[in-house]
Amino acid sequence: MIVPLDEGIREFVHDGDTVALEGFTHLIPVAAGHEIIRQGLRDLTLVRMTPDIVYDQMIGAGCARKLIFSWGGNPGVGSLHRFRDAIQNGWPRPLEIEEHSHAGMANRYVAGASGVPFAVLRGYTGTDLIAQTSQIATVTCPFTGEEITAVPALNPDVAIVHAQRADRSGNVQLWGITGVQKEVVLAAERALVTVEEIVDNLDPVPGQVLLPSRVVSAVAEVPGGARPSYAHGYYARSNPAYQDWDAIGRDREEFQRWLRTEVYGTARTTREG
Amino acid sequence: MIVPLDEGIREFVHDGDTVALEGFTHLIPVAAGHEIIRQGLRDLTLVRMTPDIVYDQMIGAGCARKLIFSWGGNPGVGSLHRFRDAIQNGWPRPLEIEEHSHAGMANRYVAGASGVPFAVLRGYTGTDLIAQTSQIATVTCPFTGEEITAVPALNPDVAIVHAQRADRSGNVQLWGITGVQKEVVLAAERALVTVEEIVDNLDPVPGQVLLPSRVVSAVAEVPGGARPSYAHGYYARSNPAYQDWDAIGRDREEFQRWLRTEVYGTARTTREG
Amino acid sequence: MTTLQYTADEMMTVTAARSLTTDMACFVGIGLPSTAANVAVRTHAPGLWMIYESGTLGTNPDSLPLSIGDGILAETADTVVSVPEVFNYWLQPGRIDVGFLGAAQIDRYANINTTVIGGDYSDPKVRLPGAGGAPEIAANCKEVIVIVRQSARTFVDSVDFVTSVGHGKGAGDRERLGLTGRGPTRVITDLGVLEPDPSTRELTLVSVHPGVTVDEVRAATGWDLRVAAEPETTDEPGEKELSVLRSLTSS
Amino acid sequence: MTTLQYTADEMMTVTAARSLTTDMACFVGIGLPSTAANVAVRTHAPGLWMIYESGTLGTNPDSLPLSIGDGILAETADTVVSVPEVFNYWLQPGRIDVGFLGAAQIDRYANINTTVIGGDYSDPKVRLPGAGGAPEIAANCKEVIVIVRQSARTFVDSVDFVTSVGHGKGAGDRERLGLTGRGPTRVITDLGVLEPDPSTRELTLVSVHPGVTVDEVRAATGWDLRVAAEPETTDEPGEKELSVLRSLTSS
Repeated sequence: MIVPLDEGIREFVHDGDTVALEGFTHLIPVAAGHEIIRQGLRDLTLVRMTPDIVYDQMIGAGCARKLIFSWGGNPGVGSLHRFRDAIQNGWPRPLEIEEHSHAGMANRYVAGASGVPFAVLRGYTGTDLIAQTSQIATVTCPFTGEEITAVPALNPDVAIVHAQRADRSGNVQLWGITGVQKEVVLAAERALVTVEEIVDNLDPVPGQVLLPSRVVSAVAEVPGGARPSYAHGYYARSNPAYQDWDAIGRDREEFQRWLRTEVYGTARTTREG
Repeated sequence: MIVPLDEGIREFVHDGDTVALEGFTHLIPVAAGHEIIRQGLRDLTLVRMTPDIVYDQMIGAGCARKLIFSWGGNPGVGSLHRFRDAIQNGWPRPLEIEEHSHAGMANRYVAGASGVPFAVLRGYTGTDLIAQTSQIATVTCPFTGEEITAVPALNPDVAIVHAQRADRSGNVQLWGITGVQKEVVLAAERALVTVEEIVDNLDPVPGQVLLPSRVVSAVAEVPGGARPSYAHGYYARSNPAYQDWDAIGRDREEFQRWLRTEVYGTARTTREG
Repeated sequence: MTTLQYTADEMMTVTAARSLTTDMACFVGIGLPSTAANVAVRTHAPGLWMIYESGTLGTNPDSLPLSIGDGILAETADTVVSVPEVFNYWLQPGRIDVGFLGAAQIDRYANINTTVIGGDYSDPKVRLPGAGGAPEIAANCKEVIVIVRQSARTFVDSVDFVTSVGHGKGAGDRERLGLTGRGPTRVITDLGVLEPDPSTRELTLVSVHPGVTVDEVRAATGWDLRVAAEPETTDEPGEKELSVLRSLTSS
Repeated sequence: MTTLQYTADEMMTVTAARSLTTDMACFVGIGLPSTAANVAVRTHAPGLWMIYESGTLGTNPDSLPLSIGDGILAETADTVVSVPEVFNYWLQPGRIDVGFLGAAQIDRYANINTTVIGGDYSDPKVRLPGAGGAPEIAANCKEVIVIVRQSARTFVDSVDFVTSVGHGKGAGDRERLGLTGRGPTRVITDLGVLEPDPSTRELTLVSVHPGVTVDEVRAATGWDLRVAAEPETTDEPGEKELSVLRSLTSS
């Protein structure tokens, strides 16, 4: 249940898997993403509402075949250059994309977590998103006759999230902005959670989401595992790291240098920060 | 925003309304139900997942024309005799019923709170409930072709819930078992909340549900307003009161005597207990 | 071996408790199912993960709750979630190993009625509380165990109203209806244990409780009851099981 | 009256802030919208109820957040809900009075593009971040206010990709599409204020900022811009507005 991060990734993430590393600005599982790069995983379908710099890094490192997302950018800074290079130039390999809105993605996870094949929402109508994917459709309400948008359930092979704490049985506790983490864990076949710390008792915290150990495949203790994003109550977001990424991500050479020194050249335990 | 209970009922509940007094065993708005009886409201469509003794009392007092529900009983005791007398003998007036499962009712509130016309679920299939109401149907998943159950949104005219606390702006805080209270308040056109106490600041409590004042029409301070059910952190459930109800509810005369002394004969402020 | 004194209800509850194992997640109905699950947790299944439909996940009450929403359930739970969440995120996707249900009527194919008895729906002889969470528990748990006292009035050839689907009209019906769980796998009564026949899904007596005869069970069944070639005799309640059960029910 | 020095961006932000009133609920996008909403709260609209799409309801940060999910938003919120909840329970049913959006391209009918510019979708000249919450904010808020710097490159006759629907192809389109909100009611730029014509829904210049000419606005618009018969001149930023704005942006 409690495993080192490298073992967790090795056991639960495989080439070709659909993998969702979620985190809505907060608690982004960055260390887990770097371990995926380090292990050289390939042909992943990466899923995330808000792919930011860790997805840029995984795409640039060649892990991804496809990206399912609703907002891909470097928050507060600008574009993701590895993402753009993959889409526009196929470097280092072509990247297929499937694009949604936040409401659409959130409802896809909800349907996935709920064990139903689709969800309905008031969304997408009139937009050009509809023409770009078969994963947006309509259904007619059997009571009112109204036509309404439908999106299919999203059930990743693996969900990876970061949380503040877990206990020794693998119950996981997170708080602050908790995004879609509960939904993605419940929607996925397997779930790997990195945490700031493992404790004896999870004292209740206002606003907490608790993920019972039954729905968690493994927990890895990775202090700082969300850096440069933040962990509410533990450390703040490093805005300079997001700003610095712009120059690194913009240039293939610079990026590869970064990969060598910051990912491939580091052991799991010294990689934070 | 903050009103006496009788004013709140007078302003927000009208003859013929669809009214949902929710509370899943915990925090049942009993005092509000008694005030509805006292004001002689008529032709209500009462909605609740678990109508228990306060609905038995409202039905017996002749407030209801129709009941929409999923489990009608005296928890841990047995049947609701006023409910049965109304269905089987039309006393004091005929009671139309529309019957669901808990999952169906919960999803009807969710759809109502979400502003969509229906919700889908894996439910009802093969049961005889389907034949008894037009409010259960099927839709076909546009992605998988699977046929799945649909239930229509439920949007009461008024939701009434009881909570532990509110602040002076009308923000409401409840915790413990919070049931479908958030959903019914968000699904309803108007929402009236009775609370144990009004405080200056709502200090966060683990597991809390907060209902922002924007979605609350009015708050009434009614200490003990959930008795004989319970308010987590304030008082326990009176199991004897539920047991005693069996004998009172079983007999029309006894029930009318109870109505006279315990409801009509009491002012709002002395009615608890 | 001492001979312990016990009632038929105690035999039933202990037998039901034994159906649960420590690694299971169990959706617990109030009454007999709740008592049995709480006995299991205190004897051979300390890890049993109990869910009540009020939204208490992984609860471990120190006394028997009287309703599915007692405060003690919330206080001792791993987490408390909303009622929509317990049904949509936890029950519906088939995360729960076993659903524990009671019944007012049960039929040959373990279909359950808790709605109306006699007359017709709009003018019944007896109006019961209705469905509650049972239809979806019966549909979506990996398996269902029913606990119910046995009599010819309760065990009827065909229920007056199908509140919760067991095996429908027999083999293949659950699949045809698209029900994801396996449905009732055991019906535990105060007389014995019935299980669906593997090929026809008709309830079959597989075990009788000590001191009960097969004929007594037949007499308490409203149809021509199938009986296994060699029905077992249920093991008597053990000392620990009885003392745990009694400490729970006397409290 | 002293003459205050201010930039065009400050004029734009202050004008946007003035569109909000103290009793509104506002769904706030990051960047210019967030700055404007936070100015409004600190000046004339102390009761403004701000929602960010990360799930922070009724938040009141003491400094400007840099992303829609900063910790300060959670710490100062009335409550923090999940992302599915903020979209399904709060935005979708039309509870939010005004949605505050930015744009990479905007067209004659206030349709917004934040997806791709140039080329086609699969081989674009510029790949932008995409939709985020904008399509449903544009669809479901009671009204939408757009804040965007004006240039002929940004204000195009027809957007390359409709990420978020404004008024479609003109009057009646939102109703035809079943969009519940009124759509964009104001577009506030660094040059002036545009509003949809009540009958055609085409964006019309109704106000120019002090020192800006109508011809300058026309030159910064990629279509033949309609201009109101007598466009107003926007009120200059007041001293308090400017000092609040500057204390926010310098922090």
